[in-house]
Amino acid sequence: MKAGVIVFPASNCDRDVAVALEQSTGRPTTMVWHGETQLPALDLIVVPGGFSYGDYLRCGAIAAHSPIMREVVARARAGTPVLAICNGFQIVQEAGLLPGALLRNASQRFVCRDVHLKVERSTAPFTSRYNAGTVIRIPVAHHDGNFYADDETLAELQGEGRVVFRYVTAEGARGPAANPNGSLDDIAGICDPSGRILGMMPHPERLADAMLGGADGRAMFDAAVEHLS
Amino acid sequence: MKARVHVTLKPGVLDPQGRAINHALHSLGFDQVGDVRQGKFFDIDLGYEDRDAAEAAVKEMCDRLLANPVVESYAIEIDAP
Amino acid sequence: MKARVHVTLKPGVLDPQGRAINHALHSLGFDQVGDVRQGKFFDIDLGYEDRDAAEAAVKEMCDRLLANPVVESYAIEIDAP
Amino acid sequence: MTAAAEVTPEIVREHGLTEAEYARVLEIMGRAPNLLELGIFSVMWSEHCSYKSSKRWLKELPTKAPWVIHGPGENAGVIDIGEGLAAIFKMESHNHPSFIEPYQGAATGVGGILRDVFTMGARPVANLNALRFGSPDHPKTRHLLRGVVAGIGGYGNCVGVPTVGGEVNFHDSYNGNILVNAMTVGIAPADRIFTARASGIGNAVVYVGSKTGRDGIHGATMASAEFSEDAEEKRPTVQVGDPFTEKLLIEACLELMATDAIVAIQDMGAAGLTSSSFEMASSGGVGIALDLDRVPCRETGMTPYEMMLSESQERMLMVLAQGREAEAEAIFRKWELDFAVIGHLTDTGRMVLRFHGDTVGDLPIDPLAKASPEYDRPWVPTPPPASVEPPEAPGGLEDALRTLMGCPDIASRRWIWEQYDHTVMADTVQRPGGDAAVVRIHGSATGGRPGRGLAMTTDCTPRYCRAHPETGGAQAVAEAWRNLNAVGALPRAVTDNMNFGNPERPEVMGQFVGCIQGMKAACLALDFPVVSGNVSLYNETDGRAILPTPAIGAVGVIDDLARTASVALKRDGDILLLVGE
Ligand SMILES: Nc1ncnc2c1ncn2[C@@H]1O[C@H](COP(=O)(O)OP(=O)(O)O)[C@@H](O)[C@H]1O
Repeated sequence: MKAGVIVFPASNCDRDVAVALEQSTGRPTTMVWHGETQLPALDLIVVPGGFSYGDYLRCGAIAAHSPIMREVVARARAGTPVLAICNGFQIVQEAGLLPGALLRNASQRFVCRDVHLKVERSTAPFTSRYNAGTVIRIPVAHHDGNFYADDETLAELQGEGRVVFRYVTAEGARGPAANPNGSLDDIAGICDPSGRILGMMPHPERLADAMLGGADGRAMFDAAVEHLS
Repeated sequence: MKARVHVTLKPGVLDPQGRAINHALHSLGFDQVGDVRQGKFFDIDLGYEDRDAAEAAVKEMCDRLLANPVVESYAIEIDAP
Repeated sequence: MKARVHVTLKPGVLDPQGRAINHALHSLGFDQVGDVRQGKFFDIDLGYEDRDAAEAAVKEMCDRLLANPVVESYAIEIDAP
Repeated sequence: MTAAAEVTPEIVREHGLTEAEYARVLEIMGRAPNLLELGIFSVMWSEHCSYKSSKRWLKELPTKAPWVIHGPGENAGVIDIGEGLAAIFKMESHNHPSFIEPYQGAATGVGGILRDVFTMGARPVANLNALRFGSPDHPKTRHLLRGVVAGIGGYGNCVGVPTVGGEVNFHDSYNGNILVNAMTVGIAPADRIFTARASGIGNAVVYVGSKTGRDGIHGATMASAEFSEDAEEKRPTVQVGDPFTEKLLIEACLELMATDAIVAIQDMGAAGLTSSSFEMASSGGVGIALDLDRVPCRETGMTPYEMMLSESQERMLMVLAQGREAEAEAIFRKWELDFAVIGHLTDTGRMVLRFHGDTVGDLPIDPLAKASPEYDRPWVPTPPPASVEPPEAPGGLEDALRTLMGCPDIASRRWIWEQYDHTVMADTVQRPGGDAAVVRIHGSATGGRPGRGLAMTTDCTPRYCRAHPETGGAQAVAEAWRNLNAVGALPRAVTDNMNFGNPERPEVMGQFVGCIQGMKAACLALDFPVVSGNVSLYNETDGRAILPTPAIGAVGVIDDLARTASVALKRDGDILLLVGE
């Protein structure tokens, strides 16, 4: 499988996710500079976390207009899977690939900690290695991860089973204590109707190696390799 | 020519910043303070000669970049002080 | 009564946001755009009857909380739309 | 030379130079300096840049060991960590700016220390900090703590360097003078370390990064001037940090450093263009001619004085090898940064500044950079502490424990470190909350055997330092050593940040001397050299000094990450052992 990571000015999880991808794919990850207008042939596109353009104006807003994003949108619409993490989630939302918006955390503070996620949807290409209902642990690190959508959009996401991850406690219970940012309906990640475009605030690449204290995130990269190779 | 653009969260979207400021003002003793909403604004210098052209361009800037239509609305003033 | 407060960076203070927005607008093809400065504003509902009292209170709010006098300046409008 | 604005005794005083110092200026110049030249002397000879009160004592610290590649004197200390790699680290204070504007003060403190480390060729891999605030119930403490923590996070999180550790204490001696000490650790190939040593007559002197504005002019002298309650008036001297630009600058510099185009490089820290250009020229024994018309400016009408003294952030100065300008420029343009050739090296040993076709300044380099004033300030030893009897545990052990756990100096710091991204870079093996943080050495990117790590910590207990400076200084070093040891690391070297009151007061100077002596004894005993550091003096408000606070940062090496230890208790039934005295 050939995976590519888009690099924007001040992306800062580009290397982290490339390392996690290489661990699962066993081959080098292609890094694509945001100023490019062409994408190489890729089986998976990752829009990584970070502070593209310093989060100035609105998180992800300026990056969404980078030349390469036109290509990313076109490929995504044509069926290439896209994994968008944290700032990447904000960018693809701004680019119109996923609905809703990510507002400032309810606490008004940046939050970095491990969270527990309930896998609500177990499908290819990203979550098929988890059983639906499983609770996994990976970190969040963001200032603007408070998911918002209007009632109609929310109902659509719920009705179509497009909520992929929800914040829960270690025991799997929902509630304010488990939700790190005030997200509506405890939503941590959503997908498009096909499940091929996934946006999530938590960082699977940061706990994909037991040496760092957990490897729950690794299954997402392994699943992608399994389905896209 | 100059434009000033105000961008706010749409009514109905929770404004945690505004609420936090409301609380902070109350704890400073400003008990006459009611609702607080926070927004941002942009002052933009423009090279247009024509007011309508300027306004149209700024509207396009808002739609494409300056505001997020999912959660924000905007208001444009041309030649604001 | 309502107050609207505009807070901006003082002239001369680096405004990285404004610069980034300027670049982004140019790369979208808005080449008539000159300097861009970003600021924030607050709409505050007030329980005062008296305009002067309201203005004095809002001024105090700015000095104590809403603006950072080190790098920002502010402007107050009372009963702004 | 253009007509010099008259330099009056009052202007000299405003520039913080004593009469004796000004007499030396006249001697060195052989004439009266103009205002620009005076400004340059004043920043070069400020306490902050010249270490004039502390130099004599800092020399006593042990700085050598077979694994030390560069000790104090460079932008940061460099040690060999094996497998062809070096760790580069330093700690630096941003105390006064953070008291005036906590968010921006702390943020730009982080930015400055990052630049000290990547300017030597390292990729920054971790940030730490050592913070001291006033009493928790002092009206300013909350605001300051909140702003400082947000500022450290705001900058470090954006540049994508994890903030993995630190320490916080509260004491009323810091009510009017908080301490914000930031430390950065980076990793570089051991055979590719960059220094500020300029060489190659005729080589281009290049300015990169952000444009120069009027910010922080006189910041360096401010940082050395004693605080008084009217400090608020000095506010406009605070700079705004732009971590976005810093991140681009890191990537652009590292990209250029992978080539052999750079001869010397130096960040523009306090005293900006002045100190960076003098330090580069002085350490290389060359002269510099600068054409100030070419300095990228953010505002129109900036004067040479403003350009030379501005403390605008996110800027670097480099000397490039002959003919490499175009290649370097392409890299900086790709990262959307300013790039300008602003001068060249000369063989005159002088700094010659030209503006609008005139020579506006002409100064000898070494007398400013090397022969700056040095004082052996009078000091008195700190009287021995009164002996204290161990108090009865109030209300029994359980209550005592509860009281301790709730005390601000011991209570959980989770609220702080959760605002710092401590997992970015995906190499954090031990997060904040333990004895020392552990960061994996990123094997695949930099070469070297996988599975190795660096441990790092910051430590100091100021109340010990006040009770007995020698013991307090030694204890801070020993605690850092133990914290590294406790996670399974081999402790290797120390950086420090000496925060004290007014050195012109013999009691304060005595605290400084005592702490240095204690640190020295501990470093010698532990084979734990000091490789970099920073001194912050005049930390007092209205004549009342802070507790003596020699913050110690330390780094150790872990050869096998599978064999580290952490504080977490692992299993029911495990046995707890108490070792040591
Ligand atoms: N300012 C800070 N930034 C990051 N981590 C911190 C900070 N202050 C404290 N910590 C973390 O909290 C833990 C305990 O802090 P503290 O009690 O101050 O240190 P110590 O136990 O060394 O005296 C340590 O793991 C430390 O790394």
